[in-house]
Amino acid sequence: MLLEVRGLTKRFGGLTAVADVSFGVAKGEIVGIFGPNGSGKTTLLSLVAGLMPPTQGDVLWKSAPIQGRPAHEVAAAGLVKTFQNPQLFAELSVIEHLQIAGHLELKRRLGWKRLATLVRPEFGHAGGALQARAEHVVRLCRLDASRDRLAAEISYGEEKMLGVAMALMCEPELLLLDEPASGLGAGEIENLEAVLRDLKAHGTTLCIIDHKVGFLGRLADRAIGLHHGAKIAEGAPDEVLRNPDVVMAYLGHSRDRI
Amino acid sequence: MGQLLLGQLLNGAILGTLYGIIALGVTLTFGITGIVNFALGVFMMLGAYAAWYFTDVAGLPYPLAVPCAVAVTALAGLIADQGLFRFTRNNLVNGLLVSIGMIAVLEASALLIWTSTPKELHRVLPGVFVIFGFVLPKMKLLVFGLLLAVIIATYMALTRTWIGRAAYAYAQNPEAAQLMGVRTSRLQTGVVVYSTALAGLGGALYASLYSLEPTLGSLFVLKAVEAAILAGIGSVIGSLFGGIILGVTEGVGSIYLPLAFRDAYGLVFLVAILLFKPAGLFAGRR
Amino acid sequence: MKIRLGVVAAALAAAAVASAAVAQDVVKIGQIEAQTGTLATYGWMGHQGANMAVAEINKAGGFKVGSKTYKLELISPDTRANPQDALIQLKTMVEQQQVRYVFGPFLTNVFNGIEPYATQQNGKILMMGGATAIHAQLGKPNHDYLMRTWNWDAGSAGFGQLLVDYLKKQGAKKVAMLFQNDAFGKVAVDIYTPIFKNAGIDLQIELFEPGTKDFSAPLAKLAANKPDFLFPGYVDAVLFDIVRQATETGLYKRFFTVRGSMAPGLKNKDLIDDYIAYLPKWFEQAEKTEPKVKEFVAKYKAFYKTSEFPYDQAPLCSSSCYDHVYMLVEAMKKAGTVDDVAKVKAALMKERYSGLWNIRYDDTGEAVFDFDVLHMRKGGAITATRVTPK
Amino acid sequence: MKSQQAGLFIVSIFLLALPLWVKSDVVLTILVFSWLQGMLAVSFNLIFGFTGQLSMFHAAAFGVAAYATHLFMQHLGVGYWTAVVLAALLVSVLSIIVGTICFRFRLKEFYFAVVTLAFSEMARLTVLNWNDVTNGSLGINLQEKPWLLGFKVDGTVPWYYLSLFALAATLLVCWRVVHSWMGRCFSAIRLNDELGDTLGINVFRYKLAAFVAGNVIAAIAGSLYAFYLGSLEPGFLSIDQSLGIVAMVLLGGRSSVFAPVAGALLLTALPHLIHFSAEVRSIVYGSILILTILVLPQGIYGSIAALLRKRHAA
Repeated sequence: MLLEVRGLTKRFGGLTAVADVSFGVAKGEIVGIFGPNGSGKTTLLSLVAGLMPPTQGDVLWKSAPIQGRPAHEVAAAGLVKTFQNPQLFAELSVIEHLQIAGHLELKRRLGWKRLATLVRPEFGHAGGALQARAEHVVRLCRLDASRDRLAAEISYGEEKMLGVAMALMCEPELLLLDEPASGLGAGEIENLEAVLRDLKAHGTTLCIIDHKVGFLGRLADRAIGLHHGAKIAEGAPDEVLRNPDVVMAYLGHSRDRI
Repeated sequence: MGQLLLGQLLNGAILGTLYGIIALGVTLTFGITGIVNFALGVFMMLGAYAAWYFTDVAGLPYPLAVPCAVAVTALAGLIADQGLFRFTRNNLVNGLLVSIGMIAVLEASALLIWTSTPKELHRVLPGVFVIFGFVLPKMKLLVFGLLLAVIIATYMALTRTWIGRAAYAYAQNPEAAQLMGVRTSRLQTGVVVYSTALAGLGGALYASLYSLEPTLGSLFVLKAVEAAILAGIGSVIGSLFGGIILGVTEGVGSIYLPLAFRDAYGLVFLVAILLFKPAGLFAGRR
Repeated sequence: MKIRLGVVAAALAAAAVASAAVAQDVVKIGQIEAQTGTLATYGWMGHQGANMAVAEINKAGGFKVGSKTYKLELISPDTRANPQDALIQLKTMVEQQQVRYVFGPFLTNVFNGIEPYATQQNGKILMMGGATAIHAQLGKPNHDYLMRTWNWDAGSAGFGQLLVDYLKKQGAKKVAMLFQNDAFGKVAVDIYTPIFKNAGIDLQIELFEPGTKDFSAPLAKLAANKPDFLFPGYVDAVLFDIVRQATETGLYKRFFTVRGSMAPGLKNKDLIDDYIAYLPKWFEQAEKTEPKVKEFVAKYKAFYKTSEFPYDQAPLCSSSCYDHVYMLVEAMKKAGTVDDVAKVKAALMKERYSGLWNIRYDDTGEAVFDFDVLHMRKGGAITATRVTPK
Repeated sequence: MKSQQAGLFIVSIFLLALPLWVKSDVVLTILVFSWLQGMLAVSFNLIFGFTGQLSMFHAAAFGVAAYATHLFMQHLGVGYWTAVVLAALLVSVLSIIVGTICFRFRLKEFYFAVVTLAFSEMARLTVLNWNDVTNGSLGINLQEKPWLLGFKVDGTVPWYYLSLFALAATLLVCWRVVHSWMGRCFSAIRLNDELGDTLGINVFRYKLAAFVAGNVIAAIAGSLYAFYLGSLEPGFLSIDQSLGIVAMVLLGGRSSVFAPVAGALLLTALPHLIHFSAEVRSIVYGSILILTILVLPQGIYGSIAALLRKRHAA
């Protein structure tokens, strides 16, 4: 298992956002986590990515516990998360976002030697490779048209895609995507799907949360259903989607009545 | 020594309400306009000089001079808001610099008009109370009571009236409040003017206790900002307690520790609180 | 041949001097003082007085040195108590405005900031200031340019010793000193600690941050030791508050001050048993008894078009102010030059000036002048003793 | 880019040649102070303008280093430059302590400003009251002048070159840092530190790096300033000093490495260009500050750049 979550629980005061959730993600697969709004999906992802410490439970990354570690360390370990509402650097252009996101890769390549590039920039040949990669990611994510526009000026779909693009710059082993398709048009979703399939083909493991059942159903190898913070189903996407508890959670009543 | 301590607890609390009234202005202004108005210090100075002018020069009785001074300060606040602060909404640093500029302008004007000779109001209410062997001037106690009443009244108004709730809603979520029909620019101007009026009141009452010089507000406003942050910016009742905690820390600190470091005692306390309760002691309370 | 050359050289030199004199019929006085900020009191009064004297002299047609009549010009920028600004201002005066006579500074940090440059100008300028730090530099090598216009607390001609002796006669055994923690506050502690010790009086010291307004804590703390006298300092801005809070609470009834005016004492006269103060001059009284002072007060009111004379600040005119402009003019006349600062200084050192004060300089170049020791008793009755140091 | 380099070259030559034809000691003195204040402004902008942290510790870094340089020379018997290095080391240690406390506890924006102000005030009160060491409020006269390459740096012209060199070095360092991967990390922290965190940027480390680097440059500026002025006083560490630096940066413009120098030049020279009576001058000064902020909210540089961009677009 690449990632193993064991008995993860998060309480905010009296509210339990995530209740005793356990699951695993194996290398190379796409795991879909879905559940209605407020089912604790985003909190679960934030806990895994180190944005907040869990109340209880363990997150094992390659069998080593990482719960409670700061987000940047988690990211450095190869586990990168995108945000549901695009988080961007308003004053910067698209390409600058990708340059910033290339930091981890620079650090991996040069380590402490990257300090030397401050004195002698010609040592920074890694920078050239990173720039090439940024350009590649721009094309991959079909952001070429907006390459030099400021984040504040691009469309919502592009913003979301930029979020994925930045995560890709980190070259993650496991990419955690928080509702990547929400708010996107049909064309944009198709585009996103193509990018994600391409990623999978290159060996990146994906863990996607979404409440859009159809999108996840097409992509995921395995699915997990979440309701009121607790795992209510796990298995092949079709099975899980047919699970009466899941249906109940989504529709508020049994499927029979539809 | 116990008597000394008790005395300083009491005196610190009284001085603290003076910090508190300015801190309240700082808190309200910050909550609604997003700037820390250091110029409240010069409005306090204005209020103090106005109170002195109305009583000792124009010959009004002090109880009448105080509202006059408050009115003058509020008017000055309105002019400053419409002419200057209107353009720095939600820009912390620009607001800070405009306040610094205003301090320079108003302090120099005060120096030009009133010179650096300290002004001292005639005794409004002479006499003292003796409480467990600690001697407390009556006027100090009166000022304490008045400030306490004003701060509590403000608290009530903010929690019980429509306008108060609108202001509070705005501070929590400007967009939602706007959708609900809160008129932003009026609300902001209203709060800025009310804050300057509070500073004017603080100044007018200050004038009955201490001598006046043009620079009196600059140091005071720093203490007020400390108090506001100590309490958690945005909390009305917190600004009162923040002021009192600061006043007591300084008072008690300076009897047991060297007096020369008095200003540091409050700061040490402030840092300690911010580290362990980063949003302030009364965070999340009104 | 040799003689001829000498004659030519002398003639050329004379011509050069003559042309310089023609070009310059204004003598400029520069004033380096803080006129805004928390310690503006000193600079402000100095400027008021010097400005007035300059205007008076010019109105009377200037003054004559040799065959030439000169007018005065006062250049007084505001240092804002900032050494950086003061240094630039002094350089501007010396380099661009041909100022040779500098009044001030009163503030020690400002003096420290301009001292290195001023010392380089030794021989070209004459600096007459009141700053505490000037005292230590008087008479040092390369410091001939320096004179101190205020009298010193300690020493044989000092008023501090005299006042402490007077205090001892009043039965003082324990004195509590409450001073502002700044340059003069620190010096005052250094000066008065040995004086009190020699007099066998117990001295307790507390220093407070400038800007303090509520003295409840230190007053209560000092009172625990039951001192006979409170010795607060040192500007009116804090004296008003200290004396008021000390008397209001009934903790102190006897006071002793070496700076500041009588106003804080008079304001609380019914609660005070003794208020003993050093004052360069008690203007309220002197206005009645000394014609020169009366004339000064009247001229001040007319000049500044005000009905209020700053009685509390006027004593500060004892340093680098009104009298000192007249003294300087007098010295230039006696020396027969407006350019040779060494000669002018020599003339100043010999001068016995009688204006608002009777002023002379001691061997080091520090002013010695007559002053008042005031003793206010309960109800406001003041006895003044005029002291003329030997 | 080429025109920029040419411009930089011309400005450098102009500034280097300036003392050859400007003989006025006053003008050169104003420039020396401007360059040293410029170092402060530029280094402060590294923390504030680029990393987004409103530090009020700058005056403390400046003042502590000024005192420390003198004290190291006096008590350790080391030369000026060694003392400067030691003082910079001391300041970096202090900055690491203060920065660690502030950033570990995630103090942001105004809270950060107030806590750094608190530490700065504690430093000032220590300097003010540690009489035996600092001579307290009376300050210290500095007789020594530094030696450089066998020359004694004494007089305005040598100091002009030394301060200009120090400023140029500061600009070079800051320019390199800002336009490197590290500068990108700073931008990320300023604009959205949570996002930076998830992208693997160690927000704490880079905030601390900016804070320490800025303070160390301020420390060097302090050591130079004190020995140029020839005296030390607790006023070096005052709040006014920190606020003055903020004003310089905002007047100049915080979006550029070079722009704060314009602010420093303006604020240093301005008091000597306006000839009014003291009170009126203070009023004029305050009004200029207010007007600049209201009319040129992005500072002189930002406003000119915006104007040029508009022209370019039109």
